[in-house]
Amino acid sequence: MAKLSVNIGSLSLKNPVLTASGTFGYGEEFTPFIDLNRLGGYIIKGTTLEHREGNPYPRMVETPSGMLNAVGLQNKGVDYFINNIYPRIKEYDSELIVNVSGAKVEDYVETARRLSSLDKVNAIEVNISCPNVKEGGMAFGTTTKGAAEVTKAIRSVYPKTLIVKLSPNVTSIADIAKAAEAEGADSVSLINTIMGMSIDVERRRPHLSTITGGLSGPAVRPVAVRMVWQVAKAVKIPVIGLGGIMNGRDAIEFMLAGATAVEIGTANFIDPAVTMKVIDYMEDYCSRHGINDINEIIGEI
Amino acid sequence: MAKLSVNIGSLSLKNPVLTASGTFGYGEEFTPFIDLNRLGGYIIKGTTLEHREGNPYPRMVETPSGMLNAVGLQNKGVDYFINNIYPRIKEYDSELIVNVSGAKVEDYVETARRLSSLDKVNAIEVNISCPNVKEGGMAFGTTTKGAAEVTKAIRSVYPKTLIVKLSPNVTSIADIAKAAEAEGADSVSLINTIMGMSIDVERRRPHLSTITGGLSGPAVRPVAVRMVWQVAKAVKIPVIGLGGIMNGRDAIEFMLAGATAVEIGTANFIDPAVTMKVIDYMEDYCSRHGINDINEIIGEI
Amino acid sequence: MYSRLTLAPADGSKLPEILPGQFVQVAAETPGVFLRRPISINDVDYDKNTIDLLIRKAGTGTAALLSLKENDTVNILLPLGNGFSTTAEPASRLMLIGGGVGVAPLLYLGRKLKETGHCVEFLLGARSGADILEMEQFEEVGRVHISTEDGSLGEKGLVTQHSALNENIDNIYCCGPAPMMKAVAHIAKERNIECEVSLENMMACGLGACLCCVENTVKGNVCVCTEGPVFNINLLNW
Amino acid sequence: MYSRLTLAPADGSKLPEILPGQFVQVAAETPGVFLRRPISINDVDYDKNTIDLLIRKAGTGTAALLSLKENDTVNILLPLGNGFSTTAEPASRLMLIGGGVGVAPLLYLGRKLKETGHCVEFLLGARSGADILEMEQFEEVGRVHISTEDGSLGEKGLVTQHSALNENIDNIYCCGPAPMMKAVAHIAKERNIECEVSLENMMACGLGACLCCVENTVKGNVCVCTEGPVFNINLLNW
Ligand SMILES: Cc1cc2nc3c(=O)[nH]c(=O)nc-3n(C[C@H](O)[C@H](O)[C@H](O)COP(=O)(O)OP(=O)(O)OC[C@H]3O[C@@H](n4cnc5c(N)ncnc54)[C@H](O)[C@@H]3O)c2cc1C
Ligand SMILES: Cc1cc2nc3c(=O)[nH]c(=O)nc-3n(C[C@H](O)[C@H](O)[C@H](O)COP(=O)(O)OP(=O)(O)OC[C@H]3O[C@@H](n4cnc5c(N)ncnc54)[C@H](O)[C@@H]3O)c2cc1C
Ligand SMILES: Cc1cc2nc3c(=O)[nH]c(=O)nc-3n(C[C@H](O)[C@H](O)[C@H](O)COP(=O)(O)O)c2cc1C
Ligand SMILES: Cc1cc2nc3c(=O)[nH]c(=O)nc-3n(C[C@H](O)[C@H](O)[C@H](O)COP(=O)(O)O)c2cc1C
Ligand code: FES
Ligand code: FES
Repeated sequence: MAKLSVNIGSLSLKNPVLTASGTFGYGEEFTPFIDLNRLGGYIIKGTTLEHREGNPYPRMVETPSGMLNAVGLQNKGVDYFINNIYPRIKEYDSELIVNVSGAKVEDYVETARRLSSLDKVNAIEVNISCPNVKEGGMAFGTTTKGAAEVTKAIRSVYPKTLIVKLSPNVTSIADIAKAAEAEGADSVSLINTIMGMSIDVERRRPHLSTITGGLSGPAVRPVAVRMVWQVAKAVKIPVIGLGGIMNGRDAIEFMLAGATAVEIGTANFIDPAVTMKVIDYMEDYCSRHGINDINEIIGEI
Repeated sequence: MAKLSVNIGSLSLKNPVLTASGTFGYGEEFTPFIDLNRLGGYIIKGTTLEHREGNPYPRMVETPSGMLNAVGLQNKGVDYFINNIYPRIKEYDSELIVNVSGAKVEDYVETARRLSSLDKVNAIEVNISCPNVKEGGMAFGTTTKGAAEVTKAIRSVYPKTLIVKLSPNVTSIADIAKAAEAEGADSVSLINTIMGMSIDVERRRPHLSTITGGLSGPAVRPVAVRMVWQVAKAVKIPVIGLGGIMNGRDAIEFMLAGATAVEIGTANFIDPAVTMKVIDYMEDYCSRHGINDINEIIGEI
Repeated sequence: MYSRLTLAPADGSKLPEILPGQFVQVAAETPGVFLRRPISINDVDYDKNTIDLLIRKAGTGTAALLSLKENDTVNILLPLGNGFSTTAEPASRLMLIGGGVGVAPLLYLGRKLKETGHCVEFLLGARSGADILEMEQFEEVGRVHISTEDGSLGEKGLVTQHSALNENIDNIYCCGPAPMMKAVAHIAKERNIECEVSLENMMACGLGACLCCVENTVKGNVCVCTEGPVFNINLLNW
Repeated sequence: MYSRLTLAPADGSKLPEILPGQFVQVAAETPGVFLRRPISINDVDYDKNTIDLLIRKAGTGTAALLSLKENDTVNILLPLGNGFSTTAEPASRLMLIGGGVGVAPLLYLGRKLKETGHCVEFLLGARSGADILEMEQFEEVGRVHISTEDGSLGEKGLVTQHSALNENIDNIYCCGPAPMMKAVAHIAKERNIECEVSLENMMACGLGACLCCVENTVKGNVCVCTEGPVFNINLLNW
C-alpha cells in the first residue's frame, strides 16, 4: 500500500485528507457516517474571541454546482470552545485543527494565544478571508500588508503550526501567500469562498440577508485549482488545497497542482461519508499509477 | 407590451439582449436558429490588429456547470474583418458591436481607429481582460492604471460608443470600472472569464494546452451578479452584465443587480436559440410584474 | 402537484426508530440540483419496513423526486432532527393543525399519539378541497376538521377561524406555511395552549454542521435541523 | 459498452438532407454534464424518417444517452459539419476503414456510395471480435474485412497490417482513434491514395462559433465542426 502521510509544518498527517472549516461542525456531527480517526485531520468551525451570533437568516442559497453562504462566523467564542467542546472532541486519533477568525488583529492574537495551551491542538488555521463579516475578516486577506500584519502578530504568540487561509477575491493570490510565508506562516490553505450574490427575481430581493455571500462547491474548483497551482509555484511552504472537492479524483487534481494536503468542504453536505471515499480513492489511485508515496505527485504539473 | 429598449452610450438597443464576444461567432452561425434582427445587438469575435492563430488545441474542457476555454483570440485581423466579414453581416437590423483586443496600447488604438470608419458599427467593446493571451490582454484589466491607459488612448481616436469589458480576476472591480469611466468609457461590461485550470488526473497533465484558461457558464454567475451590483453602485455610466446567463430569469437577475443590458455567452452553445427565449421571458416578466418600462427594474437591489 | 413516495431500504436493512416530526435529506439526482432536499417523514410502517414521504412539487428537486418510478433508488439520510413531543397529559384534547403539504408529519404523529392512548383531532387547511391531502389516512387516526379558503370543503376560511378551535384545547401540534404557523402560535399563546410547530428553514447539510438553517430564538440562533425542526413556540421570537 | 439509438423528430417534421460524415450535437440531460455531446450519424432512413446513432460509453454523457428508453425525447441539433466526399471515380476501389466506435459514420457513407454505383469494401478493426460493431449491417452494403488485435476475429493485428490493403486501392475513408487514422493516413500518403479522415476534436458549440475544436492544418487552425469533421489528409499536418 502506498504511503499517504504528508507533513504540514510540524504536523504529520496520516493522509492528506482534512475537512474544511464551517462545513464539518466540530466533527461529532459526522460520527454516524464516518470514522473520524481515519481522517488526516479535521478543521473545525471558525472560532472567534467572543461569542458571535452570525448573520440573520436566510444564510444560504443553492447556485449552479454550488452554494452561497452567509453564516458569518456564528460560534460561542474561544473560551466556550476550550471549556465545553474541546474536552468532548479531543480524543480522536486525528489532528484537530482550529480555524481562527477575528475582526481586529488583537482578537486573532488573543484567540491564538488561548488555543496554544491545548494539548491536542497542534495547529490553527487563520481565516483572513471570510467574506461574510463586516469588519476585518476578508480585509486582511485582500492586501499583502493585511496578510503580513495578521500573520506576524499571531506568529509572535503561537509556536505551533500556523496555517494561513487565503481569500480568492484578489488580483494576485501568490503575492498574498508570499506575504504570509515571509512572516512565518508554516503553510497556506486556499481557497476560501468567492464572494457572490443571488437574487430572487420573483420577489425582487436578494436571497441572502447580507445580500452577498461566499460561493463554494464544484463550481469554484477550476478557480481553486488554478490558484493552488500559482501559489505552490510561488512559495516554499506546503500548500493546502480546497474548493469544490467532491471526490477522490478532485483531491488528486489539487495535489497534482501543488497541494500537500486537501480540505473537503461543501461535499460533506452532499455525502457525509465523502472523506472516507476520498482516502480510499487515493490508495487505489496510487496503486493503479504505481505510486509508492503520495508525496511524489505533489506539484507534478 | 412593456418597453424593452435601453440606451448604452449613443446606442439605443431595441431590447437589453446582446450576445457575448467569442461565443456567437459573427452572428451568421446562428441564423438557422434565430432571427438576428430581434437581438438588441450582437457582439462579435475578439478582433485584433493582426491575424492571430490563437492557442494550440486542446482549448476547451467542461467543468461543473461551466467550461474553461483557451481560444486565445484566434481571428484574421481587423482588415480582413472590414473587407471580408463586415460586408456580409452588416445588414441585420440589430446593433453590430465589435470586440477589440490587443497586446499593446497602440494595437488597440489602431484597431479602434480602423473600425470607427464602419457605418454600421456604432460601438466597440474593448477587451482588457482576456486571460488567454500572454502579453497585454488581462494585464491592462487588472490595474486601474492599465485600464485608464487603454481607455484614454482609445477614447482619443474612437468617437462612437466605447464599452470597456472588465476582468473579474481582481480585488476590486469597482475601482477598475471607475478608472475606465474617468477616462471616458461610455459603458463597462462585465464579467469576462475567471481564470481557472483543470487537470486530467489519469494522464497527469492539464486539460488545456495553455494550462490555465477562462471559466464561463452558470458556475460563475453568482460572482458576476455580485460584481455587476458592486460596479453599478460605483459608476454612473450604464453597466452591461454577463456571466453564466442561461435563461430569462438569469438575465433579469443581472438587471435587478444594476445591468442596463446583458450579454449571453456560453449558453449559446447549449441552446443556440436561447437569446430569443430571453427576450420572450423579459416581455412576459414585465407583464407579470406590471412593469411598463424595463428600465424601471435596473438596479432595484 | 403532490405525491406520496413509499421507500424501503434498498439493502434490506431494518429501519431505525423514527420519531414523529423527524425528516430525511434526500438527493434528487437531476441537473440543476446540488444540495439534498429536506422532506418530513409522513408515515412509517415498521412491519413493511417502509417510510412514506408526501411531496409537493416546489421546483426542480421535488419534481425529480415526483418522477421517480417503482424500484428506482434514491440516496437518503434519516432520521434527522428532533420530533414532536409525545408526552401530553392523558385525556388532553390534542389538535394537530396542518396547512398544505405541512400536513405531512402530522399523520405519523397522530398515529404515535394514538398508540400512547391519546385521542387526536386534525384540523387541515388548504386553499380548496382539492388541496386537502390524505384525508382518508387522517380519518383512520382521529376526527378530521377541514378549512378551505374557498369553502369548497369543510368550513370556509383560514384554519385559525375554524370552529373546532373554539372549545378547550390542551395541546397544538402545527406544521404548514409560516404565516399560518405564526397565526396559530399567536392563538396558542393567548389561550395558554401548549404548542409545537415544525419549521421549514432552508437547509444545506441537515446535520448541524453548516449553521445555515438557523432560527432566531430566545436562546439566540439555533439550528432548525438539529434543535428542530419542531420547536415549542415559547422558544421562538414570534 | 455500445448501443444504437434510433431517433425520429418528436414533432413529426421531415428530416433534412444528411450527408454521410455529418454529426449531431445532443444534450445529455444528466447531472455533471453541461455541454452537448457530438455524435456521428450512423445511418439515415428517410422512409422511416429516422436516424441512427452508434454510441460508446465514454463517460457520464454517453452513459446517460445509453440509458434512454423507448419514447424518451432528446434535444438534438443536426445535421452539422461537412461530410465525406462521395464523388470518387466510377470503378475505383474504395476502402472504408473504421476502428472501434469510429465505424459509426461508415455505414451511412457506404450506403450512399453504393447508391451512386460504387462497390465498397469495409475494413473494421478492434481489440477483439466482441468489439466489432454492426457487422451484419456492413455486410449488407459491401465486403467486410476484419482485423482484431487478439486475432479472435478476422486477421490478427492492426487494420494497417491487414492483407486487404496490399492490393490496389483508390480511395480511403477512415474514422477511428487518432493513432489509427494517422497510421492509415501515412500509408495513404506513401501510396498516393486519396484519403479522408473524420476527426473527433473536443467541441463546445459544434457550430463554428467558439473556435474550441480547431485542428492545425496547412491553412492554419480551422474548426473541425464546420470545416470538418471530415478532412482530406492533404490538408492536415500529420
Ligand atoms: C424540515 C423540512 C421538512 C420539509 N418537509 C417537506 C415535505 O414533507 N414535503 C414537501 O413537499 N416539502 C417539504 N419541505 C420543503 C422542501 O424541502 C422544499 O420544497 C424543497 O427543498 C424544494 O426543492 P426544489 O428543488 O423542488 O425547489 P427549488 O426550486 O430549489 O426551491 C423552491 C422553494 O423551495 C424552498 N427550498 C429550496 N431548497 C430548500 C432547502 N434545501 N431547504 C428548505 N427549503 C428549500 C425555497 O423556499 C424555494 O423558494 C420541507 C422542508 C424542511 C426544511
Ligand atoms: C465529430 C464527432 C463525432 C463523434 N461520433 C461519435 C459516435 O458516433 N459515437 C460515439 O460513441 N462517440 C462519438 N464521438 C465521441 C463523443 O463525442 C465522446 O465520447 C463524448 O463526448 C464523451 O462524453 P461523455 O460525457 O460520455 O464523456 P466525458 O466523461 O465527458 O469524456 C470522456 C472522453 O470523451 C471525450 N469528450 C468529452 N466531451 C467531448 C466533446 N464535447 N467533444 C468531443 N469529445 C469529447 C474526451 O476525450 C473525454 O476524455 C464523436 C466526437 C466527435 C467530435
Ligand atoms: C456553510 C459554510 C461555512 C463556512 N465557514 C467557514 C469558517 O468559519 N471559516 C473558514 O475559514 N471557512 C469557512 N467556510 C469556507 C470553507 O471552509 C471552504 O474554504 C470553502 O467552502 C471552499 O471549499 P468547498 O468548495 O470544498 O466547500 C465555510 C463554507 C461554508 C459552505
Ligand atoms: C469560447 C469562448 C471564447 C471567448 N472569446 C472572447 C473574446 O474573444 N473576447 C472577449 O471579450 N470575451 C471572450 N469570451 C468571454 C465571453 O464573452 C464572456 O465574457 C464569458 O464567457 C462569460 O459569459 P458566459 O458565462 O455567458 O459565457 C469568450 C468566452 C468563451 C467561452
Ligand atoms: S442545515 Fe446545516 S446546520 Fe442545519
Ligand atoms: S465546436 Fe465551437 S467552433 Fe467547433
